[in-house]
Amino acid sequence: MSFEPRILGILCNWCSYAGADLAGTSRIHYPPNVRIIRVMCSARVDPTFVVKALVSGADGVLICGCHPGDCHYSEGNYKTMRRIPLLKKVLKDFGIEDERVRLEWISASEGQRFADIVKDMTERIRVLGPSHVACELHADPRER
Amino acid sequence: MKAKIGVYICHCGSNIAKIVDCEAVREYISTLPEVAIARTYKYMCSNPGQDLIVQDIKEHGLQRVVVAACSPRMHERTFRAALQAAGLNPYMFEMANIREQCSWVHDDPQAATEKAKALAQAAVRRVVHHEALEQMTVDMCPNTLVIGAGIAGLTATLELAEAGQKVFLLEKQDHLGGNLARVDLTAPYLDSARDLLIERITRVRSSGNIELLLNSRLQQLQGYVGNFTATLSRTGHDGPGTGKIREIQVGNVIVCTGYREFAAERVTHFGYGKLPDVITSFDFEKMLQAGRIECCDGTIPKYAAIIHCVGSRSAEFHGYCSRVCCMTALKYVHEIKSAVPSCYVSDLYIDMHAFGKGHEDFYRRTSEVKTMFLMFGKGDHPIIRSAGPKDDCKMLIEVNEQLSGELIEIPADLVILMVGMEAQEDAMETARLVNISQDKEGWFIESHPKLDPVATTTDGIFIAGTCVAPKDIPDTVAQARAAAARILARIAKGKIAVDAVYAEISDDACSGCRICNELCPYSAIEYDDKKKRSHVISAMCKACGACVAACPSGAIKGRHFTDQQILAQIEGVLR
Amino acid sequence: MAIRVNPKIIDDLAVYGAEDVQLCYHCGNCSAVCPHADEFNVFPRKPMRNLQMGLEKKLERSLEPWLCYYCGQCSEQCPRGAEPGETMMSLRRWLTSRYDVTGLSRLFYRSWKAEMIAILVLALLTGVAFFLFGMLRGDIHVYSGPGAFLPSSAVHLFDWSMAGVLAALLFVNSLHMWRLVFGSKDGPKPNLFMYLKHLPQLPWHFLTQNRFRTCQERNGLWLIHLLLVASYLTMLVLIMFFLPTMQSGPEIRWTVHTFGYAASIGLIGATIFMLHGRLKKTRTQFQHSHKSDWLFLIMLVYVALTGVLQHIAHRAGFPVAANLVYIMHMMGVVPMLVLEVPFSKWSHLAYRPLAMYLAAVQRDALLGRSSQGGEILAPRRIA
Amino acid sequence: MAVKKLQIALYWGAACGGCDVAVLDTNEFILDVAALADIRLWPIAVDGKYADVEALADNELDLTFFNGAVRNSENEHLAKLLRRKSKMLVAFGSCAHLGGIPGLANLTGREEILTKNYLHNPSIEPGNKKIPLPETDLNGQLLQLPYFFKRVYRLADIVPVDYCLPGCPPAPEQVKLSILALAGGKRPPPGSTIGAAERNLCDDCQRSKSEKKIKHFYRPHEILQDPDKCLLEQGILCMGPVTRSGCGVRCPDTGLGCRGCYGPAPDVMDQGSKFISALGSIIDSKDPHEIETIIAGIPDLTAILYRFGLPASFLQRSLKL
Repeated sequence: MSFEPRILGILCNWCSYAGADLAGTSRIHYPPNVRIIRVMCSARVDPTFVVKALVSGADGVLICGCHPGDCHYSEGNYKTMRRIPLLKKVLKDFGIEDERVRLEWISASEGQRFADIVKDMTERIRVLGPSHVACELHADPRER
Repeated sequence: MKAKIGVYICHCGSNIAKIVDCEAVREYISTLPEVAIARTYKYMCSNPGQDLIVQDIKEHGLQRVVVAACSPRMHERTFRAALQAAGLNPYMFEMANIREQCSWVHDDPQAATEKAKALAQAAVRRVVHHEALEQMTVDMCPNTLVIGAGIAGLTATLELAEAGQKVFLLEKQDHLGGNLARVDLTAPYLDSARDLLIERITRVRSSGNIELLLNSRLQQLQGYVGNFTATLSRTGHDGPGTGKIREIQVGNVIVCTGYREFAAERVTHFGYGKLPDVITSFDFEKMLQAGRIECCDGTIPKYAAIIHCVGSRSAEFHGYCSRVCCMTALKYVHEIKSAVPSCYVSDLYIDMHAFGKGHEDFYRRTSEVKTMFLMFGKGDHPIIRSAGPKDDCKMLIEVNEQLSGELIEIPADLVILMVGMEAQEDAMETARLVNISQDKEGWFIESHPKLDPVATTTDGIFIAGTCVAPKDIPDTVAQARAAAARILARIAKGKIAVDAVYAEISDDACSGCRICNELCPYSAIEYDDKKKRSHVISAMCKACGACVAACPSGAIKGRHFTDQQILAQIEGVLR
Repeated sequence: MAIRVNPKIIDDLAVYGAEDVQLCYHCGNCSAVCPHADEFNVFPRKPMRNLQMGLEKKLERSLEPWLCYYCGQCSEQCPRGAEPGETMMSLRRWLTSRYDVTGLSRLFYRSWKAEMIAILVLALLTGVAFFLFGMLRGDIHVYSGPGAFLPSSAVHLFDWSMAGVLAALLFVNSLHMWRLVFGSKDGPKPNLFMYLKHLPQLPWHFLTQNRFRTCQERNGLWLIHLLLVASYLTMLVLIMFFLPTMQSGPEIRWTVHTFGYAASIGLIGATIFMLHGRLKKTRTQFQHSHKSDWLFLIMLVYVALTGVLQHIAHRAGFPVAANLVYIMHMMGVVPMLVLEVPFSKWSHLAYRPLAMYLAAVQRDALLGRSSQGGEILAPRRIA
Repeated sequence: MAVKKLQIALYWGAACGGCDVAVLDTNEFILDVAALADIRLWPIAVDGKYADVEALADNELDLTFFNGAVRNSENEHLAKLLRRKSKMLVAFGSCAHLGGIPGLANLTGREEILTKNYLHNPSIEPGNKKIPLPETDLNGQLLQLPYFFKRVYRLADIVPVDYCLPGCPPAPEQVKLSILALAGGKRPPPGSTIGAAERNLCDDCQRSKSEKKIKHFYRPHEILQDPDKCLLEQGILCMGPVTRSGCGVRCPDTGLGCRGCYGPAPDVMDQGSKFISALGSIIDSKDPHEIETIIAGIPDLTAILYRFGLPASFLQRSLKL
């Protein structure tokens, strides 16, 4: 059975979560690999959440927010636009592939775009294979 | 002490049950230690569904509830009300979205059921950490500040004043009426703009509840819904008390600052400013108000031409349609034909937008007076050149006419440019003062384009009229009255409930690094110099969580969205 | 080079009957519903557009008005009540006045009083002339044979000379029509082969009005029109070639007169039908009747009736009455032929078949040119 | 018989010896300690042998200060041994508490470290390029060396730790206070961090703090600093806001951004990722390209964020091992 990646989706309530709901109401199908949790704004996403997800067994993390300029709180997504690149620069040093953490802007009317992004990310991570971040994290130091 | 949690998995008829095996999810969830009760039901949002929860809370003393059903954006409020009815704090509740984001979008039942289990478990892990939150109520100052005294401002002010409320009407110019005062007649029934305004202005001047502040501007707006402090300054050049600063207390603000007409000289190929007889619609209104239609040299025009969409629906200026110019142009045809029957009028348009009440008949009546309607392409533009000596007209308009596919030349002694609408030049400043946002064209952004068109995401700030988007007088007046009505509804309630979800800073953790201070778009975070601590004004906080994530000492707690809750949810969903 | 619009044209055309054309806002329903419109001839919308914009040159060169047999479906479809069918009818009248080199047609269409005066004057002249001719040469009491008041040989000669003049006038105007259509320098240039290839279309359309059938299958107006044309042609042949036998002896010469009777019945029946239709406005195309339509039908009925009366009078043995009615008949025939045929509605008997023929030639010319990369006159896809 | 003296032990795992020096830095106070207590093991200063420790009864030691990280099997052995032998085991200094500077080795692989040091090291004569193995036969005798783990662990990863005393090295003042507190009987709740404040450096830092909008990052020597303005506001990366106070703001006072050696504040789980969140919020740009250039302007961001706390972070090590 081919590897089924487990991806955490953190979506902002006003734009991307509404877009994901729209994909639902329009019955746009996409792979079941992304599991979504809701935050009020993408600015609430603390890079610690992403790192915690990776060590908790996530093969990928998808963070979605409103398009720059459309943020419900007017400037929230600009902060995310700076935090995630900073995080990805650090993750690279930890040997974590760049495509495992992804930031996308999705508006409340872009149900199809959300589905496409989920499809694309699932395929890319299926190619990358499972993430080794979580395994032998707490293993006995003695093993060779 | 293990919290007693009730989990309810909804079939939603067949919407969820068709793909997700609800029974399997129920079984899995009941094995979780924190869960006391796990049930499935056909329609959780129905009354019997909600009663199920209320009964369980009362009988089994449930302390927290999870419903795995549709999107929380759909029924979170419904179930919170159910908890409240059962005497449990409404925030002890979490929803798992296993319909829009699971059963409706996946076709593999086995994978969808696994995902539903994970989403339900995540909700359970999260709800364990929920805390009871109380909604704060703040008393409501009944006064209202209306910015802009055009038709929208006047209407809203009168609506409020005649309902017995105090209104401060702020206008930066030295007269009332705004853009409507510069117009002669209005489309499509050709009733005079002056009559519309005179009646309202006299009522405004004579009403005791209205304080009229001409030549005045908003300097600063502080506070939050129900408790705004507005600082006003007089800008009149001469008038007594120029520059005088004044502070007023208001509960709500209506922004109806109107629009600015598009500067026609920006369109070089019309030659506005160079050719004397090429005038804008507002220049023509002045002529109509003076009662004589004539070219610059005083002669009566034999040929008149009207060009639509100047600055609107164009790639290089504004993409939107300014909605009012088509009917205004037809109004001009009627006025020209009635003033100068022998004059041949041609009307160059891209599309004739006759969408409102009585507009199509108005358009037909304009056709009956033998107006020559010429359609030009959206990307294309007519070119105006002065005519040669042998021509019997002053100017020639060359246009690629779409209906006949011919390149034609139109004689014209007088050309009227239907200039579109643009955001006011000080719209950016106004938006920053009252803390609302602008779209890329400069129009103010409403809370919801369809469901909430006059409110904004900043509570207590309402917007009405053309400052939101180009619109005609009926829509403007309707929006003005809508804003006034919403404010009267709030004043009637007397108190205003401030959402229980906001950020708070714990004093013993904050080390005064001030990183959070200017993160807040609503400036809801203040820094106390003496105590060297930052503090959140809970009423102004919109719970976006930007500061919660940014606080390096973890001192800011986002109520209902704490780190602990979210991390638990992450662990739960990745089980 | 940009074409200059002329806002006055639309007022001119009102005289020819196009009142509501300015209401058209170009939804294109009429062209969509018209059975004859195709990618080369987008009508009635294109001609109406040229009319609204006053593109005189384009209107003159267009054959499209002649391709329309006024079935009236377009006027029924028009959401704005712009009467495209009526506009095409008025364009035909305008083109007739345009083709006419003498300018009389323009005068007649513009003021029907002028036309009435011309008809009356001509009628009186013919009456007096024939009367004097008859009085000098023959005996009023003798209708046919030697010493007849109006000997068939003389009338025969007169008929042929009038036919000659008529043919010449029609030929000149048709030539003018051809020059207008193909004369312009940027228009399509058909070669001789194309002219010859489509030549048989000329008599075919003249005799059968076949296109009228395709757009008339609903209410049979084509049959009536065909009957009218057939009757008219038979009468023409009888008068042109068998006048002596027609006029001779009180007894009825069945071999000739049966045709005569059939033709007369056909003429009177069809004309009465048309007159009834226009009076009662039974069909869409009968809603508006221009003065020239009324005049044309009235004179046709008058001539047919006087012809029959004259025949009856002669057969029933009243030669004097026969002769007088004969003069009255001629007072109707001459103005009708001299004025109606070249300058008014009846000229369509020449222009329509010619237009069908020229349209077929034009199509080949355009196809030919487009294959050499020239730009097809078909409507450009609006970007 | 005379009141029993306090039995204490100090040990150093993968360490630099700075923590032991910090104990000496308490100057005369160390003599009082020596008077009060029997130092049963202090490799750097006292001649106690492993055998002596093994001879002790369990929990015979009242207090043990373990500084240095666990890098090889010897450190692990001693950590477990001392845990068994002492009532109170204190992770002394950043290395034991968070993994410290040695912890940065977790960003590279074991083979890479050994080949770099024993094969490509310029100071090795050509003949001697050999990698030491845990067991080697040296002309008939078996020579054993401690096993070199794949990555560095903090003390708490190996054995349960009673208290943590952060700092690299811990301020001598804090060392003195901690010893008195632990020896004195009124002990803080187990598992807590001693010798440090509950709030971050900014609380004690005297520099003026105002609006933080950073367009460009500088290294301390690259700009003329304003002595009394917050370093972060001047574009110098200072981990102060995310690091516990208690060191007396030694680094920021000398114009050097705080390096985070005291570890994160109590409510912060991962010092590095938390500071990314704070840092991302105060970068002053809304344009993706400008953001890219600003971020590229920070050399070796990971090492700055996790200089002392890599093994204590969620990720603990790079996957490139």
